Amino acid sequence: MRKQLRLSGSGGQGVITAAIILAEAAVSEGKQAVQSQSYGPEARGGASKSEVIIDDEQIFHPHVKNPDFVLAMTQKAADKYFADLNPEGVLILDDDLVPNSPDFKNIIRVPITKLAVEKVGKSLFANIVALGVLVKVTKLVDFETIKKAVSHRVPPHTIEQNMNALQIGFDSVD
Amino acid sequence: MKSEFTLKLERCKGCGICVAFCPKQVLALDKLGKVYVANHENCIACGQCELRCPDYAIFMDKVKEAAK
Amino acid sequence: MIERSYEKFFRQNRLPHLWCPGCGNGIGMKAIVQAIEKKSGWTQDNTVIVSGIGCSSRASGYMDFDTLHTAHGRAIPFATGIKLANPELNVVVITGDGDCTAIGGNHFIHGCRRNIDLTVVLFNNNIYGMTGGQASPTTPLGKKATTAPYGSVDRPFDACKLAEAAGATYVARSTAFHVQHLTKMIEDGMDNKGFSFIEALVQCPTAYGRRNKIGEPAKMMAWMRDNAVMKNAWDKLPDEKKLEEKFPIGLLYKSEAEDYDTAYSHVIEIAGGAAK
Amino acid sequence: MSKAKLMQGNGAIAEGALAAGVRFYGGYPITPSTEIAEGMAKMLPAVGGIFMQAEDEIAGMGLVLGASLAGKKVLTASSGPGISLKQELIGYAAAAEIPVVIVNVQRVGPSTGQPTAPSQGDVMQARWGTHGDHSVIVLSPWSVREAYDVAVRSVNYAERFRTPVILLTDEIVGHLRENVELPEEIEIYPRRTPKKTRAEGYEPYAPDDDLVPNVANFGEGYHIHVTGLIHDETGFPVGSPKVTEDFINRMHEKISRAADEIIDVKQDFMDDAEFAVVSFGGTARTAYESVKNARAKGIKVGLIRLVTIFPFADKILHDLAGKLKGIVVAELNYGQIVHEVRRAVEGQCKVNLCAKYNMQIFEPEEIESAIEEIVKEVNG
Repeated sequence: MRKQLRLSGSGGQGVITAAIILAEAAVSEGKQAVQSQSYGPEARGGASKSEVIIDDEQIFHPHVKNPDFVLAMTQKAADKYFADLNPEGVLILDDDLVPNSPDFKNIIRVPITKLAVEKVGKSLFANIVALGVLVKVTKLVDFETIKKAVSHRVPPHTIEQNMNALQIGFDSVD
Repeated sequence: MKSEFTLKLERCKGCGICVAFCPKQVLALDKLGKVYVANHENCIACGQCELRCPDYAIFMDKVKEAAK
Repeated sequence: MIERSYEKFFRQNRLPHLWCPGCGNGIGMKAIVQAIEKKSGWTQDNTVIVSGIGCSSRASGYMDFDTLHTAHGRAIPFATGIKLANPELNVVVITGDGDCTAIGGNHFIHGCRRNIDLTVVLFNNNIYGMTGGQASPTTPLGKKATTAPYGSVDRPFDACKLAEAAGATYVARSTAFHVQHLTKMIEDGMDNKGFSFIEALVQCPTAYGRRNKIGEPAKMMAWMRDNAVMKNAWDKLPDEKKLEEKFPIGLLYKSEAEDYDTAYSHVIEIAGGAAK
Repeated sequence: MSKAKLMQGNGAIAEGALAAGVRFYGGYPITPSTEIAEGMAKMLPAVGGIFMQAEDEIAGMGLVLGASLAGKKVLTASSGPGISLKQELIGYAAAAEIPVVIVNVQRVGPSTGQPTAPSQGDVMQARWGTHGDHSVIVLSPWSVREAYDVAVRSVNYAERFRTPVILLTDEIVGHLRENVELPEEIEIYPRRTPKKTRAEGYEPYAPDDDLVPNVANFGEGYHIHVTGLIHDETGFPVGSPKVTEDFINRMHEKISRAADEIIDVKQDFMDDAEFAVVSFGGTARTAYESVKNARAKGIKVGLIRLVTIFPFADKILHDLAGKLKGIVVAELNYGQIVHEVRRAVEGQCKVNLCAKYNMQIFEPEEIESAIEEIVKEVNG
């Protein structure tokens, strides 16, 4: 059942946190997961990429080869990372931040950041909205599991907003 | 005598500090460069020699006249 | 003769020490053990002597305590580790001008900044003695060294000002001539719970005095006698009289601040590790 | 619900060190090792331990060596540029026989290099980084769980052999998060203690039967002297050819004598192997996939994975090479361990290097190609 995901954007959008939470959720359901990341020469700003592999079996090579799902939160990330997508995979794009869709069969456009700003109140929640989208699209973990994983990670006083963000993301796609 | 000297000559390196700071020229260096008490009768038991000896080679104890 | 009580603080089988005839380090080392002797609660079992590398730092080997002869410039980090790992220990650092203000300069200022409860005694002889007389950060302008054969053009540090500016809570200076005063300065530094810095000017007749034609060890000490001005008198001295080679000795600076051990004990408390 | 949790390699190292009894950390932050310092800063005071952020890498080493002498089990961590600075006092720890664990989360060098990119370019530095003929133990984990185990072992070895131990990991493992289930109990090697009193003529550097001295902690009344100068059993410096030679011999022999125990080499698919990949650390994960893929193509290849890098597994590799036609050494550098492998193999079989040093980790196909290449070269 090996599934490979790549979450990409620019530093500060929270794609690494989102990937960690997704991996944590998978682990809590008894699955195997590895999460790795890369960024520019410094730890802040610049391009940001995080990968998650989820499997029933032990995972050795930790990097994603042909991802089944790519989330791109910037145009640059979308252009760079759709190329090695599994042809049957899905490319999820932030509707506003990625104006030009790459030439790929299965694209889902969601106004992730806009939803975070308008419905949750801050762009800060874009990564959690994105996580809601990913859970719905990938069907890799249960929605209840991801809720728990998010609430373990975020500051207690923001749990409500984060749950809201998750739900908005989850409901934004069919 | 107001004082009694103890010299640990194996420690003395003959630097001359005790000789130089003795206000009464009591001490001197011998031919081998070690300290010796040259004019004991002049000693006023001030202890400057012991105080500044960097090699802990010279010790001056005050002697009560009555003890003589 | 009555055996001097401070002699028990020396490793007798290692004396006489290796310092040159007339070297001031021996005077400084005796001042330290005499200060320790006066401190109630300081014993040979609960006091650690830490030194760096250089002539000054050979002192640790002669002193009958747990002693640590570290690497060049690194005495303060080692001492800090010891103090934090076991705050019950009294930790004395013996360092030299090259050790403390050149290669160990960064550790020195950060030790001051953190106000670690150490007593740091700097034997300042203005030169790298052990290696034959290279210039140090305290070599005065114009003085000669093997690496400054035409006279040093590097502006020297005032280690006491450096310590004060960096946050040390006790800063004092004395000289090898002023033995009792030096002992008192060290003793008072040991009383301070925090970073205490005592600069002891010591003569290096071999590598500094001779090259700079200052003459015999006693002459170098006479120079200390003639140029050192007690702090109280120094403060009253008009600027035009603070001339040439004159310098203040005594307690130069003191302040109150929480020492690092105490500060970190609050961290342990907050983190819930106090009972452990 | 599973008992496993997602944990990062660097975090597992901090957890393992803590579990093994480390109660003092001194260090300077540097990518990609910083999470270890951050973990220790949080966890140590909670168990009454001490974390100090040093003014520089050298001070970080000085702090932990001082604390170790005062009786604490200690850890420091860094990466390339910082490890270079620490070398001075790594040598001090070897000479003065002070237990200390130094973690190196390798990144691309030389110099500032590529701070966030993985590399395994510090292998020979780990062995010979400081000056002189020093002793050292170097261990390298391939997974987050193994990072925990190796951290425990490193602390135990440091204490047991009174030597610096370098936990040589890489950005791959250090930053990787995966599911781990930590053991409930671990074995802990306690600080060695003097077997004689002062009155009985205790000498801090007199070796025990295993050639390791039982150096007293400071503050226990032994009045020991510790120095980085070559010293005799009393701990005091001696300028004698014999003492110097004996000391250097003992420093090496205390480890080489226990080498069989320290050396940990994992073998996969080796029973009928004609070829093997030798690898370590994060690269071995990829090599494992490559070997599996090559096996699926009918190549009889196995994986030899070095958990202990130094002391080097000379004998194991020598014996295995006798049964093999070729070895591919896969390492994320310009070629370092390959020289050790060739030395150990002594020409019994072909040894090829599969190197990479462009910031990217290996892809399984790359090591597979190297396997196919050596098969072709040998079998024609």
